[in-house]
Amino acid sequence: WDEPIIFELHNSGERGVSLPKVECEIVECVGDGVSALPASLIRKSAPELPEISQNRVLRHYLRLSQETLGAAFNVEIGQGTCTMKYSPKVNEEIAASPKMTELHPLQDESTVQGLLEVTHKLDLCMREISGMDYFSFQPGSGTQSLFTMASIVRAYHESKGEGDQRDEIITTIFSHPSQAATAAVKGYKIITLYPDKDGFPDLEKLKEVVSERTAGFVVANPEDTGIYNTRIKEFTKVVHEAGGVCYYDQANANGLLGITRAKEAGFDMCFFNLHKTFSTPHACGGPATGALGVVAKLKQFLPGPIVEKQGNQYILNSDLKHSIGKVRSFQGVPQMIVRAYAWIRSLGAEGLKDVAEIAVLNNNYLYHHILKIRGASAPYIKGQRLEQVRYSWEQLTRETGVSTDDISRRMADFAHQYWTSHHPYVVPEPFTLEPTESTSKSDLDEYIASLTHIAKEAYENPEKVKNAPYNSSIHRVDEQDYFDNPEKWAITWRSYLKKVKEVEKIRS
Amino acid sequence: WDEPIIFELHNSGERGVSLPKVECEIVECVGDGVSALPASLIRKSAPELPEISQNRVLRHYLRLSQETLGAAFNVEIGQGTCTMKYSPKVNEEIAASPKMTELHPLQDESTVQGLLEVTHKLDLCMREISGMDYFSFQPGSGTQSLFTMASIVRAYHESKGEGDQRDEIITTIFSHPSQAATAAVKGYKIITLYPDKDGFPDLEKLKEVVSERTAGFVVANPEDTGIYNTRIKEFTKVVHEAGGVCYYDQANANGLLGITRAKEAGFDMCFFNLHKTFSTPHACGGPATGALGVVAKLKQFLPGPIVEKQGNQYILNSDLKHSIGKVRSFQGVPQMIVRAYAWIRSLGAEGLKDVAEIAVLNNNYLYHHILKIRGASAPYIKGQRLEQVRYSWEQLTRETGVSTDDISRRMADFAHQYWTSHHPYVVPEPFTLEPTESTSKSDLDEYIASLTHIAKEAYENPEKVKNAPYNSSIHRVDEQDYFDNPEKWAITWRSYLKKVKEVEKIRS
Amino acid sequence: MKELKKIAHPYIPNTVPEIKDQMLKEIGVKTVEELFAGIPEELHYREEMNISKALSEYELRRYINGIMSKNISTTEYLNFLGAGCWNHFVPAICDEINSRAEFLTGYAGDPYEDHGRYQALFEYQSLMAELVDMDVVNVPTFDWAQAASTSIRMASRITSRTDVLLPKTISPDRLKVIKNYCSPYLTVSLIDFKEDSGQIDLDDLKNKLSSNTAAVYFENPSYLGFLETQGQQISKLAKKHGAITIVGVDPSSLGIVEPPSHYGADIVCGDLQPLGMHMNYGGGQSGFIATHDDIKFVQEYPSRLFGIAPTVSEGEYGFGDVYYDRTSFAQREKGKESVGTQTALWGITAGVYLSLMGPNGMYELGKSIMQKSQYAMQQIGSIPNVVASRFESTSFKEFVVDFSYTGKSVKVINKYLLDNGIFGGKDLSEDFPELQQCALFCITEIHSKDDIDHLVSMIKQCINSK
Amino acid sequence: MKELKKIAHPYIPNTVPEIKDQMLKEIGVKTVEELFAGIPEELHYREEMNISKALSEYELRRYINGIMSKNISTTEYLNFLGAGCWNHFVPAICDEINSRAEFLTGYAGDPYEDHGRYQALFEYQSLMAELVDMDVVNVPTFDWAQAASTSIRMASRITSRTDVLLPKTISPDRLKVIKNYCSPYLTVSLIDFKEDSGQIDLDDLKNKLSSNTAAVYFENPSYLGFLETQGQQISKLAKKHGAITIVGVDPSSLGIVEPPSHYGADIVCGDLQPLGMHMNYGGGQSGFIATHDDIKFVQEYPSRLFGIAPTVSEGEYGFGDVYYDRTSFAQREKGKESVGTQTALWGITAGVYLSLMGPNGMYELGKSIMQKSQYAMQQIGSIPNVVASRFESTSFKEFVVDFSYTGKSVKVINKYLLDNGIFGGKDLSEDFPELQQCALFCITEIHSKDDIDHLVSMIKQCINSK
Repeated sequence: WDEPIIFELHNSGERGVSLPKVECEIVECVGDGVSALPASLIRKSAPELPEISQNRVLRHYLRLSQETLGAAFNVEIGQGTCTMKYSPKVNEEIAASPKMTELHPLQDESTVQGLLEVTHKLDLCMREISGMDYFSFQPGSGTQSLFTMASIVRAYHESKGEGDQRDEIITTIFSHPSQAATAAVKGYKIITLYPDKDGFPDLEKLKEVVSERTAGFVVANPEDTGIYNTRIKEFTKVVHEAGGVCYYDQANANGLLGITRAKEAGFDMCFFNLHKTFSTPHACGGPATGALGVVAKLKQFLPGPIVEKQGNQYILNSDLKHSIGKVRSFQGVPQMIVRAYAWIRSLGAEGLKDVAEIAVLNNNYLYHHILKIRGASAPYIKGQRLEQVRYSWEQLTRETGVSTDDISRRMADFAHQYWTSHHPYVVPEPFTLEPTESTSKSDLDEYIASLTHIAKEAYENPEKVKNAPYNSSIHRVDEQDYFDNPEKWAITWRSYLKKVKEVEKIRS
Repeated sequence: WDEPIIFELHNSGERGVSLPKVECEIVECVGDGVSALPASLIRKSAPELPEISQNRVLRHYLRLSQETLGAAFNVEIGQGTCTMKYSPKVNEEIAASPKMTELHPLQDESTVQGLLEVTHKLDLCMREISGMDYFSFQPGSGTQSLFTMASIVRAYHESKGEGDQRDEIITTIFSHPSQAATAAVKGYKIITLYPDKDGFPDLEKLKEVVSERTAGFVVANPEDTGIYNTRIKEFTKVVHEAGGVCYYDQANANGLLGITRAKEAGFDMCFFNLHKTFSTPHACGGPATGALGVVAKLKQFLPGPIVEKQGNQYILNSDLKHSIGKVRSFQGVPQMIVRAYAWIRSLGAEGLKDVAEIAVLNNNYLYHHILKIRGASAPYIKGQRLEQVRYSWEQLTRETGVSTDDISRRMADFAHQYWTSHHPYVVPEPFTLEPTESTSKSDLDEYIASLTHIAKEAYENPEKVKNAPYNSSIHRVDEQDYFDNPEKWAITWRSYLKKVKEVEKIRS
Repeated sequence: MKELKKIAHPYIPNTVPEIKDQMLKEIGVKTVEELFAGIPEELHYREEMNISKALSEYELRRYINGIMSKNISTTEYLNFLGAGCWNHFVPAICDEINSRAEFLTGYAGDPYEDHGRYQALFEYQSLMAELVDMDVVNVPTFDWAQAASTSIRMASRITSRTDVLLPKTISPDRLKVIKNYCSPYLTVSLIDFKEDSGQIDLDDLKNKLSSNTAAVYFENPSYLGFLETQGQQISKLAKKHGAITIVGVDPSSLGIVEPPSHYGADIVCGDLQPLGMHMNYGGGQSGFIATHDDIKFVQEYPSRLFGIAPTVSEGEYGFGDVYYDRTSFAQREKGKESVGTQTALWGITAGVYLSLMGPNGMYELGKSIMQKSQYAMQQIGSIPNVVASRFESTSFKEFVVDFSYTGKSVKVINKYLLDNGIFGGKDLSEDFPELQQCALFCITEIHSKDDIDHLVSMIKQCINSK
Repeated sequence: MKELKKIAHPYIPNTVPEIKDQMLKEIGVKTVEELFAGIPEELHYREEMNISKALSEYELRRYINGIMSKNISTTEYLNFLGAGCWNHFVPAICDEINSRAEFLTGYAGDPYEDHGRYQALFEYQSLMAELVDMDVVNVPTFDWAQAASTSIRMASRITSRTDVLLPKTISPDRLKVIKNYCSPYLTVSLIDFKEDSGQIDLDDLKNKLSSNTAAVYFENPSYLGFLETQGQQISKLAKKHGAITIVGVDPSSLGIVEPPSHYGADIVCGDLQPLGMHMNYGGGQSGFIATHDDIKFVQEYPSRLFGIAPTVSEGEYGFGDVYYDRTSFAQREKGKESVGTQTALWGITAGVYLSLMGPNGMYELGKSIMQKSQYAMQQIGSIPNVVASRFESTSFKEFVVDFSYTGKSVKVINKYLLDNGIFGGKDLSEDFPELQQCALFCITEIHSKDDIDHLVSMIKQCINSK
């Protein structure tokens, strides 16, 4: 499609949808309503929204949808760390019921017993999976979960009178950037551990940095490299001995279900992304839910309310003595709770373990084959990867000049997602692949074939790769500074009309 | 997408969906169930269906969906006679409710009062629109409606003892082929009237052919040329005087709503396609509904049951003395009744008239502009077109060698539907365009621009048009006799594997 | 801010007055009225139709949902009705695919615009072909009744004969459709069944077969639920008389039951509704027809048949209409019967269903239905004075329960069940005089043991109540 | 036919034993267990998780729908609750688009794979920008509370100050989020309101403003429903002290009410939920932030901001991240706050909503809400001893009803309403000690006159009952 910007579809007088009428009797009683407003607050000029008929609006967005390569459409391996798995349609159907969508968050508890029951049941499942004692589903994402945990760390130390003294949080470079960022928002100084030569976080370095200033230690395990820190229990022990709280970013939990748990590794808190490990759809980037679990001693610090069972009734318990308050309005994103619970129930304990095992098997199969591609490597220890791997094209770039960004654009031609990694590129020319349990062997083979083909191209005809894409919805974006020059960036259409068109006019 | 045939996705052992379990207690009671079958009836070899995981099945069909150019995605003008209009999403939402989808057709009447009420209310609306006295919604399409009407014609004459004597039905060449075909199925000899030089059915010819053998006269008006037979009342009068029944194919009713009615034109029966004029979605070709209306004297001939109101209750009335029996199982396709009623209520009497007026305005605007394209013409009378026009590329083909089929393939490159017409091509190199009320002026201009562009190409570079398509999902189908040679046609994958692959093997 | 100008209806963009005027001007016409000049004044409808004012989207939804909420659906009540429309499990993917805007609003585009539609329907034909083990399957027709009717007319054309034999146990609904479709030129006669077993009476069949018999049609399982075990004999008898054997089949049985092609059927037909279609008060029906790849048969299909062919690009497939010249689209009254909009979306959906199920799913489905329905028969049959099943033959999915010894009519029992949230079996008393106070119960894979036990206990309660 | 072999789980293709074995073999590993060798034995969980056996799709649907059916939704009861989550009309197109598999399962693809997602979000930004009449809008954050929190931190970074002033009438829920997000380094103080009007007490504001005030934040309409008319004065006062003015706004008001940028707001934030999102028990919330196109502001956004640029093909547009180096993705703890999955799908949906509504729809929406809520206030206020609204100021959509003179508590009244199928207004007694026995009622465009009249008569009944 060569679909215009929505504003270009404007036809004065057209209308996309009609609204319920206002009965004549009401108009007779109160008049036009608008003139009741204070004159200074009456809007003088209408917002310049486009006027478009319903059919055309629908056509526009349907076409844009087709230009979006959702996980349902491709062999979704390339967005490593994101755990792109199959989001079952039956769960969508269940979540689309008015019994879910048409609930107001302040309805009397007696009228939402079904939803509260599902929430509580999901809590019980999460406890089994993690070993934690209580869960809150209020956080709206992994990042917000990390922020919530940092908040709890602070509240915890404050409750012990050590709030000011403990002002450092330790993390690792191969953990998600949000770990560091959210702790910093909470006022913490960040200490980042770099890996040893095998890619493991360095226990000796940890011992060097812990002190009476240590508030907490946050880490993913496995990290974004897919390497599981075998000495994790020693890490948590060292931190605990220094008086710190250990909290666990379980964004990378897909290879661990039923295999190993946060509790036994010594963590005080952990969270899971329901939209990763528990299959709720990614929705172009939310809404989503982080399931945040804590050990018993931290329950009173949770954001409230939490759902509990009291006799045969489910209640919202807001009576949490040290609660950090709230991190998201109302009860978070409950429709994801329903989806995640449905997913768990469609697998059972055995199925969950299958998830972990197959995810790890798929990843190791992929790893095995990617390493055979000329120019590709996986830095750090050989093997020992769980559910994902951060690879490098360092050699290929050196030998051909083709970068990981070039390959990313070329992969679009093959209708594959391909993600490099978070900045900074600690691994040079990185790419991060995570096949979940949802991909079949044929899917993996297809993805491997595409990468192999492109690597071959890079050696034989590097320009071909560098000038990609060829088959995408659009051609290559003009290489200028449209995104970093304040004079030229345009974050809205109105801004574009003002700036860019103005510039063009002057030029021509 | 270059999506394989579904059988090629087979991986032995995979499975797309699981079924409800059979409880142990049941198994204990009855065993495996299968061995209760007579041995001769137990299937010996499993059907060779593919085994595919759910994610992959979904991906397959989602991709195929994207390779289908539905009316929601293009400026849907090119499938003339089909009245491709906007099917409002809210109607889909209403029809998808379990209160519709999960009803069994034999439920007690008391438990389907809502649906029966909607059916009756739609009947009342249809009566207003047509002037007829009773409606049945049993037929599953326009064609089945025509068949039903032919059946009623026969039953009617039989009831008067003239069943054998009256064995001819008269129709016109610009009416839909189904008119002739269904009457023939009902055993009638078909007499086809050809138009006069202006494209009107010829009243004199009609007078020549009516006789005591005339059972009925069936016609569309306007016909597929978009020309309205101004003397229609004289036609029906002539037929009535000969003792025949006049029935009206209102597939082309979109320009007539609130403008003129079947009753006043002298018809005894008519039908509307709910999937054309009344906006229910075409669904790749059904399920659909024909709304069949009759004058009072024909009520007893309708297929039963019909819905009637009795006091405050809605009932299914099967007590129709001369009923032809049934034409479709149960009550037809009730979910289309709900959609059509919703559509009517979203427009009201005034909106329905707007539909007709704008559909005709749009068509005349298009007509005006198409006639300006070099090589295009609209045979027969100048002007006087209602909601569609059958055009001709006769001149263009003569001057450039480019045929209407070539243009059809080239239009695919511009993501436009383009339909020629039913065979036989009475109009040479025909194409039939019908913009409904759903297209905006900009949409019309876009379609006109595409056709203008291609006509220009035909004169400047005819090979370009002849070798189209270039941007379609697939390339041009190999020009052989795969579809007409019994040795080579393959109507199923198994047949393809046997035949075509065998042939290829021999050849190579 | 100034008052609103008149705005267009959301569904009709060009009701914008300025655009309307502009268009009229461009085509040189003064008013829209002028465009209707071809309609004689006496035919102009000058009254206002008695149809209420337009409702906005929200009002519409609330209004119609309000009416529809008076219905009680089978998700609310326990349903044991079948009789041609069955309460099966519908995978969510089926709904996802058939509600995709592309398929929902597609129609009759060419292979280049609608490649996906062609492929999906070709795949449906191919999947169904495996299930019935035959090489040709059509793009679906309206329903089983139509499929049977057309099969019969195909047989009549092939044999140039006009008599057809049908079993007396056929669905009355279906029979009505067939009779009307066959009249006036085909003669339909019914074959007796054996009282104890319901099986076709072969003696009666022999008596009725003649040199003018175009086809023998029977069903497996029959409308009354039992399996016809004499398929082979019937088809042999038919063949002996030069008649064609047509078998109507419930495809949900074909994971475990032999397909009719294995016992001599020349034409197989039936309903796709069990394969992924919601019941929709009967709106989910969809008919299929299958034959061998024999030109004598293929040329008699009125339906569209999609075929596969290579494209000019190596390894790529395209699709098209096989032998289009048969059809009424091409030939009008000279074509084979007629073709038009039928139920293509249900064909696509059935393809999705079969792809999800695979051979193992279809096997499990059949097995589960057998187990659950046998259990139900056993339990219902153990209620004093209730006979289940009325026939000695093995049943699949449906079976006849005879209440005539209970002293209570089916009507009374069903009313009692209804009051207790159960849709009881279809009352056969009216349609089958020989089956007074019998009801046809349907058990599928969706019924749990609890559901069945609940039904049984309610029947007991009813019978024991006075 | 032989018995079934073990089959794979539909969601996990490679549970097929043969394939599993083949893969293990290919990578040279004997068992899957070996792949977990990196996990120390003591950490291996050897117990069985207490999670029930897998349910099939049909069982799952029936089981969970069974539990969820215990909920009573606002389509069943009449709802007058608002308080931050509002019962508006959701056009069917909004659901159609946000449930499209492409958008539903899209995530973080690049501009070439996900062109449509980028364009849809860029268009959302652009449409929202018109509504607030500002040039920069972010990809949505979690909710209004988060948007306000981030706006405040942006202001703090811009001004290098740490005090913020909030109105005492702020939503308690929102306040909790803001307080936690601002602690420990930002100081939050509340400004008094005038008892009769609810308006901000300008004297108190003046007293509290200082050279360390980073921002003054207020809401329009306020949490308690009335409009703040002193916007211009407040922003002037803030500016005088070098503080930034932040205004939280309900976008459903902006068709008729001046956008905050017109009375001096530097940052505007609020919730998108009214623009096409179902309430979802609070799961439909989505926060937006808007500013002028001033690099001082733009560089402080933590969010992604999509920009437009030409492609190498004439006339074609592409999209990308503006000033990506701000973000925590690029900078970790050095970035601006943090970014991650938030509520992008609701941003796309709000874009669809605004495209459907256009300026006239937004005007009508505002007008209709004003008319209906004024009517409701009039009718409720005419009940003896009931005061509506508690405040003298003009309200939009929500208003405070004071029951304290009726002798009945809000709790009792709401219980009565609940028993009669009505969700009454939010009880303010606990959160606002100065508003004992007051409740916040919400009226939107979906309420008909009948709905309102029914509410009024039920309140009357309750009050008259003993």
